[in-house]
Order: sequence, then C-alpha cells, then structure tokens
Amino acid sequence: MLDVLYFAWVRERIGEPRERVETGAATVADLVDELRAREDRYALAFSDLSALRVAVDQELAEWDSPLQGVREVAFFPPMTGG
Amino acid sequence: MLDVLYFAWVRERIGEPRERVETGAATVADLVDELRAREDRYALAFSDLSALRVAVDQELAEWDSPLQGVREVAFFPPMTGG
Amino acid sequence: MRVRVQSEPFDLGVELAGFGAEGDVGAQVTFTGIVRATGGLTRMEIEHYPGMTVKAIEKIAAEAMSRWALDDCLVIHRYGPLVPGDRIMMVATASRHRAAAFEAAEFLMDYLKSRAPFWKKEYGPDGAEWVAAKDEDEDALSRW
Amino acid sequence: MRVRVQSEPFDLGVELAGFGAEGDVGAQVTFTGIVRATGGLTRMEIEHYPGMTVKAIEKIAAEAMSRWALDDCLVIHRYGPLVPGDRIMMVATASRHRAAAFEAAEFLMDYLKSRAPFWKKEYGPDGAEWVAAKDEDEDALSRW
Repeated sequence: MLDVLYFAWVRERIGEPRERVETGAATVADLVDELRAREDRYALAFSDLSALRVAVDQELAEWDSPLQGVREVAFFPPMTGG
Repeated sequence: MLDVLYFAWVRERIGEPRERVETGAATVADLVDELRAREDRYALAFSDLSALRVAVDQELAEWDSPLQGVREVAFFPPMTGG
Repeated sequence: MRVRVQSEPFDLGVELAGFGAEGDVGAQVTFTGIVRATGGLTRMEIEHYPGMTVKAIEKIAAEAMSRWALDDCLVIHRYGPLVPGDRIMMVATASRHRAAAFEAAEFLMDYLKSRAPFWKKEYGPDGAEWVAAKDEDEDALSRW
Repeated sequence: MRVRVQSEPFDLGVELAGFGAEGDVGAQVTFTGIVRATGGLTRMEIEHYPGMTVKAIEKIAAEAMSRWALDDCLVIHRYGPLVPGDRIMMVATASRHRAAAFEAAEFLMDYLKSRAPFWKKEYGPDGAEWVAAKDEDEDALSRW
C-alpha cells in the first residue's frame, strides 16, 4: 500500500489531493502505467511525463526509482517557488 | 585662491583638515609640487602619489587635471567605504 | 540556520533582529520576493507539499552553508492566498565578506525557485492559471 | 532613489517600509555592512568628505538605475564612531526580477567600496590604523 499525493494541476486533473493505492509496481514508471490504465482523468494527468516531477518518500526522484519499501509517492508539475 | 582639503592620514600628516592656498598652479601635479616644497610634513604626505587620490571641485580627478576656475581640491588615500 | 514555512506574513526587521549576531559577521544580504500585479493579477494562491517543504529547503540551506563561509542563513516562505504587494518569501545570509553573502543568497534563490515544492496559481482578468516553470530558472541552476 | 549619509544608526525594517512600493516590484535585495571585531578591533571611526559624499553616491546610484531595470534604489552610509556589531551602511534595490536586483546591489557595493569618499580608522590592541584599500576591491570594479 502506498500513499499517492497530487499537487497543483495534477491534483486538479485527478480530482483529489491524495489516495491510498494498492500496488505491486516495482518503479515509479510502473506505478504511472497502472494509474494511467485506471481512468481517463489519470491518463490525462499523466499524458506528458516531461511536464511532471515525482517525489518518493518526500525526496525528488526519477521515473525509474524503485518503490520497494516506499510509503509515499507524490506527483506534481515543475516547482515554482521563490 | 583655492580651498585645499585633506582627509584620513593625509590630514593627519599635514596636520590640518583644510587651508586656503594662494597658487598659480596650472594642474593638480603643479599644486602638489608647490605644496611639497613648503615643508617636510607636506613632502611626507605627498611622497608617494600612487597611494593618493585627488578630487577637484568634489569630483574624482587626475594628477594632470587643470585647475583653471577650480575652487576646491582635496587629497586623500584610496577610499574605503562600504 | 533557520527555515520556516508559514501562511502568515512576516516582518523583515523582526526577522533580522539578531540575525547572524553570534558570528563575526561583516555582511548581510537579504532577498525578498513580492507578488506583482503583472497582467492584472488580483491574487495568487501558493500550494506546497507540507511533508516535504521544510526538509527540501533545509537541504538547500545546508548546501549553501557548506559551500560558502556563512555564519547564518534564514529562509521564510509563505503559502496560501496572497495579493499584489505581499511578501512571498525571503532569504538572508550572513558572512564575513560580501561576496560569500551575495553568492549564497543567489544560490538559495535559484534553488528555491526550482527545487522547493511550491506551486503558484495566479488569478487575473482571464481566470486562473498555474504559473509555468521557466526554462531560465532551471538553467540558472547550472551555474552552481 | 534615496541617498543618505548620517552619523545616526538606522533601522532596516523602517528604511524598507514602502521601499519600491510604487513600482511593480517582484524582487528586493538588501546588503548591510557591519563592523567586525576582527583582530580585537574595539572601535572604528569613519571619516568622510561632506561636500562630496552624497553627490558621489548619487552618481553611483544613478548609474545603477540606468544600467538595470530598477524601480528603486536606496543607499545609507554612516560616518563617525562605530563599534563591533554596528551597521555601517546598507543598500537596497527593487526590481521586477531577481537578477537585476542582485546585480545592481553588488554593483553599488563594489563602487561604494572604492569610489565613495569614506575612510575607516580602526582601533584595536595595537593602536589605531587607517584601513588600506584592497587590490581586490579595486579589481572588483572591472567586472561592471
């Protein structure tokens, strides 16, 4: 079980800020594939990965980052702080 | 007649912050030569021109700057503001 | 080193009182980011990632402290609703010498722009829009 | 644009209240110079050239305003007796974008160091000494 979080327009497209996901995905990319297959709103949110960033257990990560032992994955657009 | 001002260690070596000088010097360098010839304390203060800066009518100037029409000349070490 | 993420406004004078006072500090640099009314912007909403934000900024600040001879460093970043003229965030650096204080403040700003988990949504005459990250902000990181 | 030369202390928060408020300012940078206790320094005396100081700083500030897209710029410089921890001077710049605000503040500092008519005399355990201008400060001007 994973906590999956969404921020900014990813959150708006998915329609919720977080959810618990039952998954055996080995990497972030696998998890994205699973989510995309669920519903159109997921397919839409994840249609262009180059416009997205991911954090694994609250650290910036890559699409091929492993999910073993991970509790929390977050998807969001490039950050615009400052 | 010129107002001649001294700052920092130039002031300390000359022994006064300003004086009125009767001079026909054409340039700053000529004025320096006149002052140097006056007394040891002037010769000492002006012994190394590379360690000095000059302002003519309150603008930074050069040793060969003309003194025609000038009211005020100031001598001082390189500035240490900020 | 002090990092704070908050919805409340902050006062620069208050935040800087005693800042870096323990070191032999000769130079303090601050940067303050302010909401602009560009394009008729009426308000802004800043979203952040509560579990990650402070950690991510602390990591950036620790990097600044290790790369420059800083005596202290401070980052405050707001989230929530803001209007033009509001202060969004500030950084402050304290060092013996001005070059280190300036460079570290610029480094902090460049990294906060692209590596701290904040997202800005702008509300203006044409509706609401998420601010897009700029290529130049990403490129700015390459100089460090 | 505001330039002040004074013996009195100043308060950063007070000076920045409303600073740049008239423009569409997104970025404010400040630099504050502070007396350090280096080498056992117990006090410092700053001499200046009253007839020239404000004019010289105004010229530097006007140059900064013309070279960068600044909405405002502020310089305060003290003279007279100071002790470690005292603020010697500050500059502030306000601009739409952070790069201009940072660069202009660094430019102002580099020029104030070597082109504003101030001289520092330091008093410490070995007596009094006029601070010598540093080659690196003169060299810093060449980058602008």
